Amino acid sequence: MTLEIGGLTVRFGGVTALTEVDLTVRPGELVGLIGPNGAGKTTLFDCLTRRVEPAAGRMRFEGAGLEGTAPHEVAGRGIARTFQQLGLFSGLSVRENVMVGAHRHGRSGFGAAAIRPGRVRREERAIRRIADEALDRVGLLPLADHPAVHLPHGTLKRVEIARALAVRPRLLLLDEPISGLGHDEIADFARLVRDMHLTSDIMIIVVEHHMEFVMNLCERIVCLDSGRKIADGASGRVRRDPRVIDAYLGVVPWASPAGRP
Amino acid sequence: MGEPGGPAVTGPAGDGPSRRPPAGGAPVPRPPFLRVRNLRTGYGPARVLQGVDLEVEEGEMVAVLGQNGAGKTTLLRALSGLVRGRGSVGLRGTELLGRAPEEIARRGVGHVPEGRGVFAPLTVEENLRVGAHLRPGSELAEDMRHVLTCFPVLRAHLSQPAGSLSGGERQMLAIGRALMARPRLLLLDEPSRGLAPLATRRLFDVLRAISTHERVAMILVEQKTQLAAEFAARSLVMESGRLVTPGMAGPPGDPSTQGTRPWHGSPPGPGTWQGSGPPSTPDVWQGPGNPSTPDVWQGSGEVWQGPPSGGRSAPGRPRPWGRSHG
Amino acid sequence: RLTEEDDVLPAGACAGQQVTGISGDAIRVGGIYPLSGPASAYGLIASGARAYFGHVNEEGGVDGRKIEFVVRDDGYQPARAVEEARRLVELEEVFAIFQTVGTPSTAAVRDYADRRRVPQVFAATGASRWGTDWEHPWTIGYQPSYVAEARVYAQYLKETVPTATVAVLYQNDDFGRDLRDGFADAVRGSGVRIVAEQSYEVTDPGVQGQMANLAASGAEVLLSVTTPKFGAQALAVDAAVTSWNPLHIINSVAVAPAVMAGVDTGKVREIISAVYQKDAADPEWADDPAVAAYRASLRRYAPEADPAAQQAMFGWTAAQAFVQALKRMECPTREGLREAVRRLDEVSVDTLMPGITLSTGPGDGFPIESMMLARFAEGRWASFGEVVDTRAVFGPVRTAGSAG
Amino acid sequence: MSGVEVAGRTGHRRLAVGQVAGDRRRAWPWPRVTLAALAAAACLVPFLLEPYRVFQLTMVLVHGIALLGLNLLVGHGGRVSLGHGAFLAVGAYGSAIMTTSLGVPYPLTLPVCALLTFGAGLALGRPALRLSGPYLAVVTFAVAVVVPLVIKRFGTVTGGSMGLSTPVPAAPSWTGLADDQWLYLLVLAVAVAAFAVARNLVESRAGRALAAGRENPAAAEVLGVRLDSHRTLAFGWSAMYAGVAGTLYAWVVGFVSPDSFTVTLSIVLLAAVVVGGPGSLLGPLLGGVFITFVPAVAQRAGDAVPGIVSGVLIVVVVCFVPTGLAGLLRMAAGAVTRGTGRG
Amino acid sequence: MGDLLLQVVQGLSLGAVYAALALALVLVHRFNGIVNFAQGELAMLSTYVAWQLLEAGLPFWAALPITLAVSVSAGALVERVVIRRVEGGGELACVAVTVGLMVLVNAAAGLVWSFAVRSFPNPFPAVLSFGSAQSGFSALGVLGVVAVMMLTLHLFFRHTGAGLIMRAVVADPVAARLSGIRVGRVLSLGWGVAAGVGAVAGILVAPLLFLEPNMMGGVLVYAFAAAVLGGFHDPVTTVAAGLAIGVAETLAGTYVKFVGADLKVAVPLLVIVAVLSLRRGRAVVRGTG
Ligand SMILES: Nc1ncnc2c1ncn2[C@@H]1O[C@H](COP(=O)(O)OP(=O)(O)OP(=O)(O)O)[C@@H](O)[C@H]1O
Ligand SMILES: Nc1ncnc2c1ncn2[C@@H]1O[C@H](COP(=O)(O)OP(=O)(O)OP(=O)(O)O)[C@@H](O)[C@H]1O
Ligand SMILES: [Mg+2]
Ligand SMILES: [Mg+2]
Repeated sequence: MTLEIGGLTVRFGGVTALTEVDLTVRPGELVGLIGPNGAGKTTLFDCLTRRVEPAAGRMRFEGAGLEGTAPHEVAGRGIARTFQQLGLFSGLSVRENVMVGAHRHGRSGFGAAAIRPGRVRREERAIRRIADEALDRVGLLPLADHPAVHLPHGTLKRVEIARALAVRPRLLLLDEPISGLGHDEIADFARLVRDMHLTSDIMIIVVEHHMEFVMNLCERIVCLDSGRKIADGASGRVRRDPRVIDAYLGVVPWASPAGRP
Repeated sequence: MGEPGGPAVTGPAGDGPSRRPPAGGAPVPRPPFLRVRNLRTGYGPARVLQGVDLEVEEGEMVAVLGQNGAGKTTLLRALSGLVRGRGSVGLRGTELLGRAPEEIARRGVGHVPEGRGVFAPLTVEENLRVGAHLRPGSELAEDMRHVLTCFPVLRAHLSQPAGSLSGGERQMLAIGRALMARPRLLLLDEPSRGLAPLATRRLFDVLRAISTHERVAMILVEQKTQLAAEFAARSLVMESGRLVTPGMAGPPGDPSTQGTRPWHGSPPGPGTWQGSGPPSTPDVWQGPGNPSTPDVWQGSGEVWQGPPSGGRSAPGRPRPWGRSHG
Repeated sequence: RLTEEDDVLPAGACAGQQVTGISGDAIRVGGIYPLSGPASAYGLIASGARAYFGHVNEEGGVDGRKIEFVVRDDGYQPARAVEEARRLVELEEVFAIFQTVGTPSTAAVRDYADRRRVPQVFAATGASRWGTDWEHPWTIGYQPSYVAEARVYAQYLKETVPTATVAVLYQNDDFGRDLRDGFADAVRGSGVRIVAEQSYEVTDPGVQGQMANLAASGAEVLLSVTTPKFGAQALAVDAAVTSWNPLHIINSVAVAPAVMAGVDTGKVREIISAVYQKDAADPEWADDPAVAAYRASLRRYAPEADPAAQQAMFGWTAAQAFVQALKRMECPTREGLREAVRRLDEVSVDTLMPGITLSTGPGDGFPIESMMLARFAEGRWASFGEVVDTRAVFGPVRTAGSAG
Repeated sequence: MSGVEVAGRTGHRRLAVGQVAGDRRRAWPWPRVTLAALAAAACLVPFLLEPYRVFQLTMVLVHGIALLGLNLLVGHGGRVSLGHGAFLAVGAYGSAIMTTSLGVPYPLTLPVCALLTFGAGLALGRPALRLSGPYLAVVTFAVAVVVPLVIKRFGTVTGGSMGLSTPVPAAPSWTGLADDQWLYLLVLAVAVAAFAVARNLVESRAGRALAAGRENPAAAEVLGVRLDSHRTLAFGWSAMYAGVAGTLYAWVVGFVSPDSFTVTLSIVLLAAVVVGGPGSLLGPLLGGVFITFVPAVAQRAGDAVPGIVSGVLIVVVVCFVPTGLAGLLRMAAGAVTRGTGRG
Repeated sequence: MGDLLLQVVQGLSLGAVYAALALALVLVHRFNGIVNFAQGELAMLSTYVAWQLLEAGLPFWAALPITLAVSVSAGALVERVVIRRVEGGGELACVAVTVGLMVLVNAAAGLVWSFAVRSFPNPFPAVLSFGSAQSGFSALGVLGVVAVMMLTLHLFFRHTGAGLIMRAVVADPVAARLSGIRVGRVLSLGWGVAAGVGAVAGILVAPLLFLEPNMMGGVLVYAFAAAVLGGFHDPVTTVAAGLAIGVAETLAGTYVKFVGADLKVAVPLLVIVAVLSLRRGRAVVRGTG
């Protein structure tokens, strides 16, 4: 029941965005994925959600390969992601956005929807409940009917996270979830993630450049640089790794606890 | 119009005019480089800016902070003409309000918007060339070299469509493109968003260098308050549609001030960013006069402590997030 | 049930007949024309008719009744024609529908007119089915049928060039097919042969390609079954292609003054058409009192219309025929009108060519069946030869689609 | 607690209702009462108005049905089709041929034509929807150009350019209704069903997925939406609506001909969707009103005026009221509610 | 053989006209990124202006520049007043607004000039001998004008910075403004120049097809076909496609019996569909938008 990535290589024309990346994530793990800009973090997510075809390597999730999965089947496998640039449906309301996230919890298509038998109605109610739960979790229930446009950036980010939660994923890929968020919101979001992490077996991979956030939240951190994995381990170790410092951090964040109370 | 709408703010560089003798030796004091008076705007019935006053001098970097949705982006959009405002915005004495964005841009205002408007189908190089299209062709090569030294990452991607860049690369391209026009005033909407720590630092170095050497005025909206505080000459807070100086309502970092929760609630200490490790660039990471308050982000413990309570959330206001997960 | 709201005469010889839209001093008449859309050139017909009704009203009306003419636009779409017909009949309560334009619109309205028992008189279409359709007595056509016109040309060719080879350019709809088929029928068994055929769609931009193909046949005669725009294009091609110089027969629908003015007719061997009404642009009729009255009224009641336009003259003439029919009603009722238009007896109309009259009767649903040939020379149409009465020469028209 | 309060707290300033498409906030506090009143009015109308007005309203409903379908594709699916007149033609001709040549009783033609056009829509939708934006518009435009020609081409079946007359359904004698009233009620019933189905679709999982694919295909796909099949099905359904409308059209008008289904019809349909309000449920009905009444009313002002009026109306609505007449109505409703101090 | 040549020449002259209108479509698409359904009607309007000037007694070569000037400013005006408002409003809005313009302009022209067919003088000598076939339609003259326009546009796109600016404007008008590009001018210029090219197309087509408000309706379909074949992008391919369509259409009527004249118009349309289904290259744009 793990995510195993082995020898993953992605090329775009002449550019190699990922080179033989290996990564194993176990249930209940919360992994921080860091690396300089253009290191290939988003590309890794794109591979997992089947938006990019790897040139080589394998990806197994819960014992089955991901290679043959069509992009729209990824959610059905229990994988959800957020997008680095907002990827909301701006013509829909906030709730509808999140309900699309719960798409995989229903089965009815056009035909059934047209006549709307009891089964469909129950399903709709279930989807709505899932959506409302997710919205409640991020505190957006009161705004549920507002169109998902022209809201502050931070609010929209939360909608997106609620949408990913509505998938009820077993693997959650968060691509810079807190960029553009204010400090409070970061704290709240960290609490949310931590809570999820503690109460369920969900695997979470977070890409973030916000060091305090990542270092505090994730026990394990993976660092990519120019498509290669250069570090993988406990956060304390990784942040002192000279290669990581060199390529990414520049300085060691609070390397020495000496000055602390 | 009078200024009861908000405190007239004069930053530390308020005595800027005296730096250069007024042209023609007239006794009239030169107006500030950028003077915003009672700027009001909104979307439809929603009023967002309710009388913003601001003065920025050449070469000065002003940070605008504020709560999510406070209207920081709207302020920049109003300055660059993307939304229509009322009041007055004078740039070196010329009124900008009412002018089209392109005319404002031609007067030397560069705006790197929140949405990172890069021209997705165009290559990186073409994007940069578009940025420089108003400049004499002879300087193109030099400007290009300059921007590529500022953002060396872009060099490897010159012929790649901008739409296929990574988030951070796009960000750098957007800023690079704005720099290509050699603006006099640069409006940056969360420039550090999506940038790696090292890249952020480099970016701010670059911005500082440009602002000091080329005397480019900058208004930058930032969420990373401490970063802004360290680089910017002044930090202002957007609050109920007005800009206020945090110092006036209470010193930065003083959690006692009510109603400005994002600003005061944020950990102002640079300790989070910079340990006592290699003090390689202390000037970068440590703004003058900013006491280190490293208690916020406990690097050692795994417990998320969060910022000190009290200042962050006004009493009686439920926090929107994570309520059931204490 | 349908007529429950309609007024009927309570007593007398005409008892039980409908008198909706007609009173002692007024008759309400409706017309449906394509004032907009692709066929809007035919909108001029309404102007001509309006001018004539104005003229009649000025002179005291028909038996003391003033004619109110309500014009509606169908944009040449059958569905809208039905809608407008219903509007005219049910809302405006007209006495009769005087003219619908085009075969599709006429066909669309026909069933409705039949159900409501409203006369649909002198539809502006030459399809031969109106004259042979006995199941819809409320609908009647007006102009010479396309078949009749085709017969005139066939007759002329048989007499003058008995071994002619003919190339046909026709519009691919009922109009084009009716005329082409009529021509093919009429020349069957003679030495005149059709050697090439090309059709075009109304939506086509031009007929240059078709003309190039026809030129390849080298036929001696070109029969151009077209509407004005395409007829003009065909003439222009004929003028330009020097290697092919056929006798150019252009059907009467296509003849328009502006068209002829623009063509370098000197380069075309001979242009022939058939006519049945006077041409206001022709100096021959410059002093004709009928044409003078037409010009004067048109200027007065429809100043926007060009008097030289065939369509305006067409509307005028048809309106005149309609008034004649009204005068001949035995009962001032819809039924009376229906009878009157089906019992026209050599009724003359002063803007028709001399010698051409309107006649209908049992077994004859075609008001006009005679035409004259005309040749285009020196910028004008000059009629020549005798009036050809096609019914006399070829017998009654029979169409495949008709019941009778 | 009210949304306004939350908005205040989180710094959100709320948008006015009706300003953006897809806004699902309730603007009108008495939906049920209004709906009941409307239903009652709709049922009473044929007994109150002149037959001609009844006929006009019938045509509004027929157009409304076609527009509901087109709106499903254009408004909800975000795909521009300039070829829906073709499906109308298929439905109308299907019904006309079945009743006249094959002697099928008219009520039967409705489901048959619906299936037929659904199939046609699927068949066309599959390849066509791969095309993006303007290309789809151009291709469907091409279809709209070709269909009347094809109808003419197979004149032995279709009656060619002469068209086909079909019997107008007569009211069964037990109803005691006039034919017009009967037809109106028949069409009304179909329209209500069509409306209900459209509403169900839009507010279902499938409908949301469709809209999601319109707004952001990549994100929708990651969330498990099968874009291809959703879009193709939407095309099929929208074609089916057009087919049903075509069938009803043949019943109501009693005559079909190629000239009834030219490109102009397709263009007018698209314009009506935009004027009515793309992506709303009320929009198609308003669009039907637009199609039916603008030419009829504007004619009074002069011959060429209908074209000018429709053109100006389209341009003005697109430029100034992107949410269409339906959006305008919602805004008005919002204003009324605010005025009466509710909501 | 002579027949074939004659047909080819006819086809070329018609094709050149399609190509001219297609060039206008391509221009608008490249400047503004929208497909202009009103292009044909605007061209028709310009032709009426020219006709009116000629009626007033102006010589052809004096009327032409005036017409062009009027068309260019009218095109720019339309863009400024109408199109500007839907800029960035999505494809549906763009299609709808140009369709609305099409309806409007057609009706207005009918109101002003009536729907009567009018002849339009041919600027070129009427008869040209072309091998064994002789043909009017000044096929060569039309071809020459179209070739000149095509080359000008080609050079303009290829060798000036304007091409880059235009692409930037189409890619993201707001970002282009922030870069100081006078987007409004670029867009107006696009419409203006396109209207000018359209006017030339109209003036070339009017002597062949005769002048009436619905003159361009049929031409537009073929012009679309040509523009699609040219990918709404490249003037040279567009013109080549226009010519090919003209010739193919003429020959198909004769040599492909099944197609016959009725379905001839279907030929280019089938070509469009075929080409579009074959070419499905997607732009490399990441992210989610
Ligand atoms: N379609 C493409 N063609 C060429 N290069 C590409 C393409 N897509 C991505 N790349 C390159 O691959 C590299 C990896 O990109 P990726 O988005 O994965 O980076 P990232 O780690 O997410 O960076 P960031 O932190 O800036 O978001 C980048 O250098 C990018 O320019
Ligand atoms: N186009 C718009 N239409 C209507 N309301 C808008 C629009 N854009 C922004 N708003 C509203 O205006 C307010 C201010 O937004 P703005 O983007 O300026 O905030 P901000 O301070 O930049 O926030 P953030 O931290 O999210 O960037 C918000 O409440 C937002 O909902
Ligand atoms: Mg990334
Ligand atoms: Mg912002």
